Amino acid sequence: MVQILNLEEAVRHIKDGDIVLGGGFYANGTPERIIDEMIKQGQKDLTIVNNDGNTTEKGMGRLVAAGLVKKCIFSWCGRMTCLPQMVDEGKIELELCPQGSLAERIRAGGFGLGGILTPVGLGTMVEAKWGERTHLNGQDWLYQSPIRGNVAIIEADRADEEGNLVFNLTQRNFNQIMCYAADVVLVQVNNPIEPAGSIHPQEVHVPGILVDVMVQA
Amino acid sequence: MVQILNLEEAVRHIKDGDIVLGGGFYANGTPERIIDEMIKQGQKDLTIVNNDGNTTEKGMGRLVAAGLVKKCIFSWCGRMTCLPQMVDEGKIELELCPQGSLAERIRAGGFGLGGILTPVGLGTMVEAKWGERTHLNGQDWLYQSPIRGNVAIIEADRADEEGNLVFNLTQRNFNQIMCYAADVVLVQVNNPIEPAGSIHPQEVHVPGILVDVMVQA
Amino acid sequence: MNSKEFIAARVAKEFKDGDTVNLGAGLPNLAVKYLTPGTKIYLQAENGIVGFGPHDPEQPINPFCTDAGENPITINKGGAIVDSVTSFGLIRGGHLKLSVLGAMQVDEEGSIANWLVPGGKMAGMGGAMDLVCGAKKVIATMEHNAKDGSAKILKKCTYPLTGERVLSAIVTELGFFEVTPEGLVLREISPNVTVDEIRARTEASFTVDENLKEMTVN
Amino acid sequence: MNSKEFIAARVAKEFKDGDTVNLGAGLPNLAVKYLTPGTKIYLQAENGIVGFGPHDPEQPINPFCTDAGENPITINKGGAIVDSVTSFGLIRGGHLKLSVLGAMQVDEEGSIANWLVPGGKMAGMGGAMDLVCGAKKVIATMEHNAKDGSAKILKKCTYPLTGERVLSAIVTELGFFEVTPEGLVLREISPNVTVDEIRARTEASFTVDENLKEMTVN
Repeated sequence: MVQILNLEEAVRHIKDGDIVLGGGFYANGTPERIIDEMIKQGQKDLTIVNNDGNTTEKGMGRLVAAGLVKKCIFSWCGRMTCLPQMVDEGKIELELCPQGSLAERIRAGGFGLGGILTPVGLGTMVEAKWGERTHLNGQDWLYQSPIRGNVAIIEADRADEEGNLVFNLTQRNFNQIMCYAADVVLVQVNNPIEPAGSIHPQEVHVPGILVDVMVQA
Repeated sequence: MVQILNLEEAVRHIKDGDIVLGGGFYANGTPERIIDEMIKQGQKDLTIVNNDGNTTEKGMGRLVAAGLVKKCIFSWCGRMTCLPQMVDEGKIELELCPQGSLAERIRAGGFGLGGILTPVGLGTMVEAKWGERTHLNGQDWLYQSPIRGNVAIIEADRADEEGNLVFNLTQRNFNQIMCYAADVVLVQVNNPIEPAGSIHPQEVHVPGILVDVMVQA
Repeated sequence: MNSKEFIAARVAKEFKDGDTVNLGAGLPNLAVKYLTPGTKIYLQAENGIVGFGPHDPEQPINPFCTDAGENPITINKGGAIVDSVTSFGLIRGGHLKLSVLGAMQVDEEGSIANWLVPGGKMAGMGGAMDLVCGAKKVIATMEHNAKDGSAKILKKCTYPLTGERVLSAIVTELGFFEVTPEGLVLREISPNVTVDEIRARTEASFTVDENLKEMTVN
Repeated sequence: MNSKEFIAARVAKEFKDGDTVNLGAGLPNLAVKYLTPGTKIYLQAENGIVGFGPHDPEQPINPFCTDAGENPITINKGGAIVDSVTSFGLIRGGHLKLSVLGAMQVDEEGSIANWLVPGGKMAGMGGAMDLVCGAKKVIATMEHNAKDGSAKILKKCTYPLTGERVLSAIVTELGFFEVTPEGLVLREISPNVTVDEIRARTEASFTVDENLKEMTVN
């Protein structure tokens, strides 16, 4: 059942060395208040999984700038100007994954599947470095492994007391699927948490049973 | 772009020998008006993919009773009392698939993936007859191939002129995912088709670009 | 309380506050009746519901609001609807605390057979194979012996399997068995039955918990 | 009209009424400006939108309503939002009629490289590898030659690939090439350029359509 905690207590669920799935596409949908508090508490040696890291001033990239991250799994990180040099110097590990495959791998982790079989990335560096060519059903596919997190940090627009979430338009992006793929799901809720029953059951984007901790932003 | 047709014109999109994905869980969510017209038009040698077939009086099972089906892919068919004997007599082929794997295989077909890797069915008849054990990422998984249809027949509660669909509670079941996995998607809409803009973009269950033909039920 | 009700009532003691639970048709479904007052569980159904209860007879029936047995239901305040793909993502992905199923046979390796009698009609497995893979805890429930008295807890299932090495526990009217990596362990025994009697009515080997408790219900 | 605008305007002629289209940042995005009046297309964006247009400056900006470049947008009446997983299901699953991308190199096998210069910064492929797999038609757009005059339509790409044998067509300011199983075919040629001139500026082999047309824009 979902707990409503203050920011400090909520972020205490994150531990050194955790794999942290971070929702958001650039700044849109990234739980900035949770990231503020992570930097304050300073959990380190994190692996972060995010679409793009955004920048070192806003978004998951702030955790990299703060020296808390040992590995990033991103589809793109062109705005994180500091990252390529850090990777070259061996200070941080970077795994790149095509955006749709990244989403699908997180889903596989959350849906109890053994990974994905996709045409995307065949014959590219993704096959060479992070995938495995398999032949099934008469065709070649790129196998990529599932991704799960110890923690997911999520931003939502609305939530009810049961933890049901609704996102505001494109805020949804990776936030929805990441709620399935982590042991602990921490959600920053941008609007006042509503009583159970205020969200119609067929308009729920994430069922509340997936949410562990909510923080009122 | 979606067309709004009368029932007869709509069902003319189905051809002899087609693979037909049928939405619904028992009677709930099954497009009965489309099935009525299929029986009238009599397209034959169909392969039907459905959760359960329901009965020979209501649901996809009516197509079997009408002699129009050469193969069924179901997760369960305990209400179709005529089926086991027809299978024994070689009049019809029956492929059984665990319910979640069936949904996931249809999704793989619609999402451009090479199939599924699941723990479900390992060591069972599903592995022996309809799957393939694979070893990936240090673990055994059951590989099952994607499923696609020539046509999907779908029931929806609401639709707008752009083909966006909303389902009524558990009517959603297999209807949502089947819209991704067929060359032609035929939808029976139970309420009057609404102008574009009447369904909020974040409450759409199926984006209209997936829908080809709507019939006003 | 007959055997089935007794088994169901014992299963209900496994429900902890906040658990998400899928209950198979028949015996497992009876367990809801014995839920400890003050304990709230979220019932999940294969056709895509999280958080429902029985239909309120004072309300009209909505034919589009049914459970996996096509019974009319009431969605709880704070309940949610998902599609079939997501419903099984919840089931297979470890998001259910507990799945309770009826069984025809189970064995000492934790395998279960509950979908097909050899030579019987091929009616399909429905969601049963999915349900035994993924829930944090999978409990098989059944009467201890078949109507002809033969054992149903076997060394190895002889019927086509639903799942291989998937069970956490087996509950019959005679006792509560935990499935451990070392085999079956009898943790609780019913009143008025002896371990020797259970051994006589069970083909599988099992050890007896040194703190064997009486199986009681609320 | 400069080269980029000319290329974009030619791409726009590929848009048919009702098409769902994903346009990459930069040059591909310019094509919207040249949409034939009366033709309606559905723009799709990787972050989960179907059916949008540019932000209406008279409306307030919603920071939760942005495209894949984080630009504020307007969702059309009848538009829909999906999550990232579903967005790429649409892309990879053949639900887009057309994906238009910028390219650094393309080759006569229909491969494309557009995400990494050897020795350059590893900024990632974003959604580009997904976009080149799955859309019914994939068009690469670019200026015909690099700034130093070197060829960008090669026998074989030398930069790390985005996708292998994925392109349907290549559009530059000099011409429109279709990628066929037999190799590149020049279908249209720009005014004021000759086939010989194109050959001189192209490393890849190509054949010339016997009904070669002039490349014109609306």
